[in-house]
Amino acid sequence: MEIRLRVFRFQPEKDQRPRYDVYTIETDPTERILDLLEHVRGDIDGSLAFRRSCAHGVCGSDAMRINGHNLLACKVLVKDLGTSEITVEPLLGLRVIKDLIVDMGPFLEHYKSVMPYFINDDIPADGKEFLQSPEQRARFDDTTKCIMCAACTTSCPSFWSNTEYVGPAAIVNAHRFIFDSRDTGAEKRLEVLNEQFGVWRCRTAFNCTEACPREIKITQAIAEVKQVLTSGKLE
Amino acid sequence: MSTLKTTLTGYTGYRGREGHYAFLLHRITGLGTVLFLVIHIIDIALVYLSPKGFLDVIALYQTTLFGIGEIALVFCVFFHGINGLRIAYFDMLKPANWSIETERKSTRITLIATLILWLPATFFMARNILIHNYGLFGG
Amino acid sequence: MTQTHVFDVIIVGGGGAGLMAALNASRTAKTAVLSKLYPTRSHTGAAQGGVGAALGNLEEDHWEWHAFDTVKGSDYLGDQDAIDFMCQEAVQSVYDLEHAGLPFSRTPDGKIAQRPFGGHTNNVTKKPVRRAAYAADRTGHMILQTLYQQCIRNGINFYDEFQVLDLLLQDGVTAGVVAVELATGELHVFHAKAVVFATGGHGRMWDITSNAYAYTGDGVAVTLRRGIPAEDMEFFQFHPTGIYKLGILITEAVRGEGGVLFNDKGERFMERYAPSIKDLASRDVTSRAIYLEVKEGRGIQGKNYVYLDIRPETVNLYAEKDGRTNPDGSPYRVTAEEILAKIPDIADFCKTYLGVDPVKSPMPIQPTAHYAMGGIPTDKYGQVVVDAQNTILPGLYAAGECACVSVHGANRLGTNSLVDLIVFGKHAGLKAAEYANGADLPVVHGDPADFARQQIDRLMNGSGKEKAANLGRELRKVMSDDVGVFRTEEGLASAVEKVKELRERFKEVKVGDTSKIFNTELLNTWELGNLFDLALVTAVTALERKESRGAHAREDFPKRNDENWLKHSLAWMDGDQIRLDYKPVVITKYVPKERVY
Amino acid sequence: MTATSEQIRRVKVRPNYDHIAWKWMRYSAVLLIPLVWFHLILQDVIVGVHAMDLDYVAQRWANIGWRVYDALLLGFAMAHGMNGVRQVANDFIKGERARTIMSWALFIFWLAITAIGAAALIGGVRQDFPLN
Repeated sequence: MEIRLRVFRFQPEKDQRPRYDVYTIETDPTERILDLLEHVRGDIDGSLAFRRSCAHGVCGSDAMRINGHNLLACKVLVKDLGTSEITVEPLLGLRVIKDLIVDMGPFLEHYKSVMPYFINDDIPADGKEFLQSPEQRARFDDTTKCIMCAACTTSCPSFWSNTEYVGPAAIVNAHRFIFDSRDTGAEKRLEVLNEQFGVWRCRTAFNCTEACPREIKITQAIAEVKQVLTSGKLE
Repeated sequence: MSTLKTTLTGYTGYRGREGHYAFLLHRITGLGTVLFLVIHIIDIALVYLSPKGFLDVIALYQTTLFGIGEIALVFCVFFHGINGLRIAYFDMLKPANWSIETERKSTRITLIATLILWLPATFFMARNILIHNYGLFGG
Repeated sequence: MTQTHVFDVIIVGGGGAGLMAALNASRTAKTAVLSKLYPTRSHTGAAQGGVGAALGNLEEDHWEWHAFDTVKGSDYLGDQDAIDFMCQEAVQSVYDLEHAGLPFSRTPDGKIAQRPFGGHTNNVTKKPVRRAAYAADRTGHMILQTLYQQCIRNGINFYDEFQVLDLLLQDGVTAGVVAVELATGELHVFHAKAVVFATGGHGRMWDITSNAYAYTGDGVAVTLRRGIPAEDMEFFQFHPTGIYKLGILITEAVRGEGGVLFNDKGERFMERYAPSIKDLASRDVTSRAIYLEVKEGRGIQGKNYVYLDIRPETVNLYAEKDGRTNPDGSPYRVTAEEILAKIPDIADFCKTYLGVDPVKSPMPIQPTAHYAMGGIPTDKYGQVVVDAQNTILPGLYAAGECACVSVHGANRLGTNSLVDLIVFGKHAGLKAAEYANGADLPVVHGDPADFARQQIDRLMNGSGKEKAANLGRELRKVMSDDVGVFRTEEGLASAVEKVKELRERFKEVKVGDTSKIFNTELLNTWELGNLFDLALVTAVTALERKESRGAHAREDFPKRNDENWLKHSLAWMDGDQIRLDYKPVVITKYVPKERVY
Repeated sequence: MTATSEQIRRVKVRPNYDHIAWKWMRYSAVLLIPLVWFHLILQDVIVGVHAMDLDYVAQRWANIGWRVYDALLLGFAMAHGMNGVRQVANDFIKGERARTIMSWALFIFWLAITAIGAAALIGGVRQDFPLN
């Protein structure tokens, strides 16, 4: 089938303002959007810049806006979009460096602010594993899946209007540790998330959950953090 | 202000699902309601501060244009209330029930419930306008 | 302008091995990690099934059994001292990861859960043993995340999106690296006493591959250009179960959980190739079996794929036939829900890319290029050795897939890639820091960025007669056709010539994008150059090795030949010329014998 | 470090203004929904704006119950609404200082409007005005 691929272009060394380039491409409906971009860069215009690595949805490099919503370019096939008009734009809310590449700096700073690492230096005396029941392990399974692609945070209306908001991805990564029965740092993380740019900025628009390529129930995770802050109880 | 541009691009251009539009509508209906509320407090206060002014305002409210505004206000209040309950229910009481399916479904139910309340109200308010402003229905 | 930085230890690569090295080196030395991707996007994150370690959480197991399985899996080409070291250290390393927060799946009594995996056996009964510690089917993701998280906790210096182009050596001693910052296009010189390469594999030279776009063998190519040999490059693993056409990996754990391979006639053909262990035979054996089925016209609908079936009715039927039992002795039975809980990501891949629900219909699969057994030669502490006498190059280390210790020999066992990177990543980091703390910073004579700049200039100023994308396609085709699962003298000889010709034509390539900021075309073209170099070494070493061993299967020499070929190959690159040498395999207690599964 | 037993872990976090505001929005809503809806249905739909005059207001406020009802409306609706405005404004205003100024401005505005409303509720319809 023939598709029209409209790509957001911004070359900082040449362009004053962004433009859209249109490529007409003959392709298979089962091709990934990433394949189309690779084709453009390899065979049509080498200057098109975008990130990608694993090409099957586990590394999180190629999150972008495809036909208006956040997706991984490697996880969406042409036929999934149901149209031959495809528009590809960079993530919203982060500074565009070049074409589809955005500055991930603020995103990573928010991630780091919630202490996204295991805290418990009290290693079991026998040197073996901390014991954890399958139920306790299941409690935070969903939020361990995050690949930090930023699709959630950059789909969030609260983040668009104020990038000081810690954002869904950071809360997801805090959730992963707050609910880990082995971890001892929950209070410190909750302290951060209880601030004015913490969980209370979540307006439950659900864009994050809809955008997550790993199908993490993000809004639910945020609500669970709110619940802990309200009740003071970690189940 | 580039974040303002980003925000408006996102609000209007991002292809979210039900939750995105529920968020926008919640905001718009909330701001609409609070705007009317401020005006309403002042106009009612006129009964004490300036009863003459009160009568002028009431006359203004009775025009068709304000009548339509009133119908919109009723929509705002119903939607904002029901949607607020929906959010509070999941957000405070049952986070575990909050999946993509329940989000989409609950938003649709919210809209339907709003319409169920609003449409009959609209009927009566429109009828009032037609009776009093246009002399219909034997007014 | 070239910026200059000084560190004790530089880690090149932010995957599992690199981060493990960084965590351990940074305890005593000033350490920085250079990564061409954000570290969490490294390919370690794509590893699915598990990390092998004889914890014995579900049944009797011993590290010696793990070591024997690895030796046998390697087709006796693995160095046995290093294998013993790895399998022994694996146990503590897995506990270390758990203490760092890794969310392993759990047994009912709260211990780390373990599952069976190809080639891992109880050495007494010869039955599969539950040795692979796992976190659902995203063990690599969890390892990568956990290590990155701990690096953040420890405040390690990261230079994200820096591509290392060159290694600095001064008078035979490591002096640092030169890298380009992708965001600015500027060159940076990193002076360091010790450098650890952890740059991963090079599977992007094949058409059907499970490897990330980033897997272009940068570390091996950079060191080759600096006169360091590459070891055992003819051995490249083809994983039997990649998604048809896309190559995306379907973990061996699917077969560990009871999945069965079928040909077009509905036969469980692995019964013929590995009568006792069947579908859980090691990867080279299984890949060749699929290839042969397809070759003999028994691919599905005559095409070049077979079915992998994990539908519960199939699993239960064959589990009953095999008499498979649970640890408590009850018969092994599964439900669709249990399967989906154990392989959620695989189910997602199948639905996304194939439109197939794996618990309802079988998955079309074909062998996919997967793992480089060969790479930069090192000893068991990650120290790079540069000749057949194992002479150490001071200050240079390598770990993970880019290194060849060699523990995988001619064929890597499933789960051992993760074992490799946690064990040798750790020890390379420790050794590098130890060395750096006792060494002086070498003074580099001349312009250190000179060679890196030359490489860039050549790509920017070519004639433009050739297009890089076309050459890449031709390379992948010739490698897939002639240097794949099965190899012949004729095919390999023509592949060598073809790759040489492509390398010549590559000199005519010109990068069209003249910008400095995120010039991804320049980066991709440079990476392609690395693949050409490694492809040549692979084809030449494969042509020379006249036997079949592990992943290297010659149709014209179908038998293993221990008399002449029980040795590692070493290849040096000098322009178009590849110089070869060989070094003996370390054999301690496991005497080579025929490999039967 | 066996953690297999299902004990409930408790956490203590300092109270935060935005958390209190978040709870306020929800608790006040529970009260506001019946109050506002009934008020709206009664005044806008059943009675209608065309039946509205000073007499009507005077009659209504002659009943102390209605005055209490309207006082509750005034107090809760305005506070709920003003906090809503603050949250929306917070989304757009950059910098701690600007946000502080905005919060104070809204607070003063809220006080002023509430005071005006309260004055009318207490004072009632001015009787010195010639009704006819």
